[in-house]
Amino acid sequence: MTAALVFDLSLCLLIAAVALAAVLADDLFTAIVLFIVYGLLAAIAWVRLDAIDVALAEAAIGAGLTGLLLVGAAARLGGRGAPPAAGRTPWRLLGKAAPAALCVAAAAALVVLVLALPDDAPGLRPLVAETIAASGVTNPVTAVLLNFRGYDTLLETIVLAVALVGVWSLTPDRDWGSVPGARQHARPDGVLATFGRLLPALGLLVAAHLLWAGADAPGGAFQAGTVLAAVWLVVVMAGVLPAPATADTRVRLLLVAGPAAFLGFGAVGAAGGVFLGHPAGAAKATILAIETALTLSIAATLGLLVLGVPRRPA
Amino acid sequence: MILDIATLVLASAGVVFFIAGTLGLLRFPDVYARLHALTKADNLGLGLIALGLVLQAGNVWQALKIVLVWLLAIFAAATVSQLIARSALVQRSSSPAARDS
Amino acid sequence: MSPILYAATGAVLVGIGVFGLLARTHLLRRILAFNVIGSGIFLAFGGLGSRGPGSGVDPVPQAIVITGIVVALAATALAVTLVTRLFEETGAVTLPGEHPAEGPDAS
Amino acid sequence: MLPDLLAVGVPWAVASIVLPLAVALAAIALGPHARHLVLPGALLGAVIALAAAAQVLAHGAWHHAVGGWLPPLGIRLRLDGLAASFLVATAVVACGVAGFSRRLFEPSARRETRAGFAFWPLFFVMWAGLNAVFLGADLFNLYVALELLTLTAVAMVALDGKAETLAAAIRYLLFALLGSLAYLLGVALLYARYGALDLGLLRAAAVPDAITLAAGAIMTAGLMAKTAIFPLHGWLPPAHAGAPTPASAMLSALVVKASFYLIARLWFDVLPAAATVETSQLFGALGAGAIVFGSLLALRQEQLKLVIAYSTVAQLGYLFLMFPLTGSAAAPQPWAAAAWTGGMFHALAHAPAKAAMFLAAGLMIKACGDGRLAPLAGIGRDLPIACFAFGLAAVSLMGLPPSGGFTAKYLLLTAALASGQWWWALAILAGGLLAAAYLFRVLNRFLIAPAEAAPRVAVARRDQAIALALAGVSILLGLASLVPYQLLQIGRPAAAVGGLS
Repeated sequence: MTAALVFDLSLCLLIAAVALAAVLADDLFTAIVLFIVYGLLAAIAWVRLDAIDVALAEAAIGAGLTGLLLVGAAARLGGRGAPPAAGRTPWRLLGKAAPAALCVAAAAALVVLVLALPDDAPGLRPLVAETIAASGVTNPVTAVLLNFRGYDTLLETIVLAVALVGVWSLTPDRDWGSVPGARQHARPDGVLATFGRLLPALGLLVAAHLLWAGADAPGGAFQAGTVLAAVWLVVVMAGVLPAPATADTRVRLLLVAGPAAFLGFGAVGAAGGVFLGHPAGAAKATILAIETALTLSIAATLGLLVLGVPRRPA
Repeated sequence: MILDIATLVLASAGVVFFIAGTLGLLRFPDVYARLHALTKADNLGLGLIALGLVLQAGNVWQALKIVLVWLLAIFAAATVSQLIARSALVQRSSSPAARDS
Repeated sequence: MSPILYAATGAVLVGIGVFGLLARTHLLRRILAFNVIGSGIFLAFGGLGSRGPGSGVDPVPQAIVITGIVVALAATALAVTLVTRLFEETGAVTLPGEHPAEGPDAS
Repeated sequence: MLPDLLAVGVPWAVASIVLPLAVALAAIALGPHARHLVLPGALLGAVIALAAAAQVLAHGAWHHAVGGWLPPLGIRLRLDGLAASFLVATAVVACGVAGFSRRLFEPSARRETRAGFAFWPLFFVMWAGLNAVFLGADLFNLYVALELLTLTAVAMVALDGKAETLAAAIRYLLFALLGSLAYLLGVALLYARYGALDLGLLRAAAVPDAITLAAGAIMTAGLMAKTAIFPLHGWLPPAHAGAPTPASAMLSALVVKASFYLIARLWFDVLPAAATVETSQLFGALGAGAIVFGSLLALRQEQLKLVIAYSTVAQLGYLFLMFPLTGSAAAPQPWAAAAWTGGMFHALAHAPAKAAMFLAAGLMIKACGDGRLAPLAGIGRDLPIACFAFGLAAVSLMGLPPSGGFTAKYLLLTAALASGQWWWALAILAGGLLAAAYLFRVLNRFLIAPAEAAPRVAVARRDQAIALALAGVSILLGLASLVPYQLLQIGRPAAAVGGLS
């Protein structure tokens, strides 16, 4: 057994154990914290699989933003979901034994299926390597996301936008048009406010770097957008910037700018004969232009998704 | 080779600090003592690991990035621990039965 | 060997998540379980995509997983908002007709 | 000029996805001003769908490699007769719903309202998502398109913001997400096995080994949960009945068909070799179970919209009868194509009929201020047009001539008798009788004289006329079934003739 294999094996066991603990934990808040830990461990697994782009996305979105959403919701629910006061009754144990047996069997069957697959994957790695020169970028993941399978990414940005519409549609009618998120109590001269004033410069730098680097190295619009969203959330929480009113036209335009640019680009291509076709020789420019617009919209959408339903007067 | 050994020593020392900090988190009686253990140990631990990694950096940019990550982490940790301490203080003063044990 | 290990872990995570979905009735816990299932499928996808000799990973599963992570976040955001609104309107954290298995405190 | 516009180079299929997305984005950005875009957008969408169908009739099936990248690297769109007919059915229902909803979600006093803002982006993205499902030929792209439908549909169910609809929306979301994840797991397994996501490439490569069968089974189970086929139908009635009326129409008429469409594509286009007589009979059994249980439950409902929602559960059952009725290569049967066409025809004819029924029901409930059946007594006098629309739609759902429902059930019945599978013929006939029972129970209530004259809120004639027009389309589909019949045959999968496996 090599050291690498020992590490992989321990990591896999740890991931499964933390996931199980997150599912079984009695206390809701504990469960969510365990879930975030689980997401970070999964990000390490992606690093081990040499998928740095995915590791970034998993850590920032899968663990970070998803965890933030769950923590926020748990806080709104107050103490609901506290640990059980009563002991375990036989009925409840039986009620859980049956699904447990079912899931163990299903997981075992899946593992057998996975292990039964032939050792060399018939994947698209060689084909992507062959074609990447024509894609305009050298990071294969960006080439797939923005060029080869750009149609997926277009629909994905629409998924994000429509999720925000769905979240906003759940606003109580009296609060429509108001400002999302909880009232912040940061003191203007406090540590958090200082942090909120210092972070944007650094955050913008990191996001711009991720966006630019995404053409040739791990990174890209989604990772950069998530960093921007996180920075913006800290700034709002620190009270440096107010949360925007959901009816603000500038906010609305920012939300649709990225998907609209992508869609418009696709439509222009369709008029020329190829839906979402990049112009020969200029693919890098079009990819970076679309990614820049997408980054801004993704950041706005993710940030507002976390802030949730508008509840405060504008 | 010497660099590798230095990295190994620094990173191991960092891990020791992390373990100490985590033990403090689990064992210490109240929020403030836990925070004390956590921030002191973890910041130093992270610093040692970052230092060890800087030695392995291929060029100045990579080294700078590692230092930047370290600075951001310290910065965030300081802010968050201040917030936790404050909210613990607020909770204690509002409810005489300390809830943070 | 390692990629297959991670793929198998993904399969196990799917099982764990499905258990959480079946055994837990608190809606936030179910949403959490969904995310465990989802990331298990992603890990299986990625692990299976990096099988075989040669260096580097198949970028297509990677791109697909990134898309999947974002879609999962969108669904989670909507789900979490629905659950908090249900709680605000009714005080319930489970679906009507389902007994909270979390004990009387969470009823 | 017309032949030019129908030329193969004009990407009508692409337009059918781009246009609704563009309108949806504009609706987010413009807020209350977007209402001027709604009707032109919907009508343009209908023109595009008709042009796409005409293009298929004139030039045959059309494929488009998005971004210029051929599979396996890129994603392909496929416009064949089946896709084109679903595009048209979607456009017809969507136009009706858009016209119906325009005044419903009008901003009050030029101020944006919550539902008025949210409905139109959800509606147009749902339309685009449906078209993307019908045109998609890439398994993962279809996953993203399905999630577009899930999110818009769930948000629409909860649009009223009432506690019951919130619970119904959450139940729906749980089923739909679990279904999507199961589908995605199957996609991952198929990619790991074959290294491709394109339906055509997979079909060429697929062999019936354990992993392929498992992937197919997991995907089918997930899609069945989203289609609400018996016994996974529990989420549908509260969601479809609790949703605002236009949303009920879109969900019951179209959204559940999208996941059925993928089940059919999966088995007929991708994995016919993996199907066995047992799986086909199992599908048929689920379908027959849906017909019987859905109808019996519809018969027992006291809420009008719940009757219609349970009727959807029952009508979805017919779609699954097409799997056993196409037979198999081992036991070929001459009427296999009739079974496939009949199943698809049923999905198409059910769409406008069910939409008409929900819209008419919504108007009656609005007029009467009560969703229960009892207070609706005698509503036929107050809303004659809506009642007539309901009745016409009922004719199609019962499968009476000359409706589209009749054509569909006739084709299925012929296939059942020709292949000697009389038990499915029994299910079809029983379903027709049961549908007559639960629908006449409702219609009878509409037409009896009320004990005392109940106060009614006035509803616009135009809205009743929209319901009537949609019901008329479902009848027309039976009177003029030749063109849709021909359209369906273009690019028809070989398995629809030769049988599964």
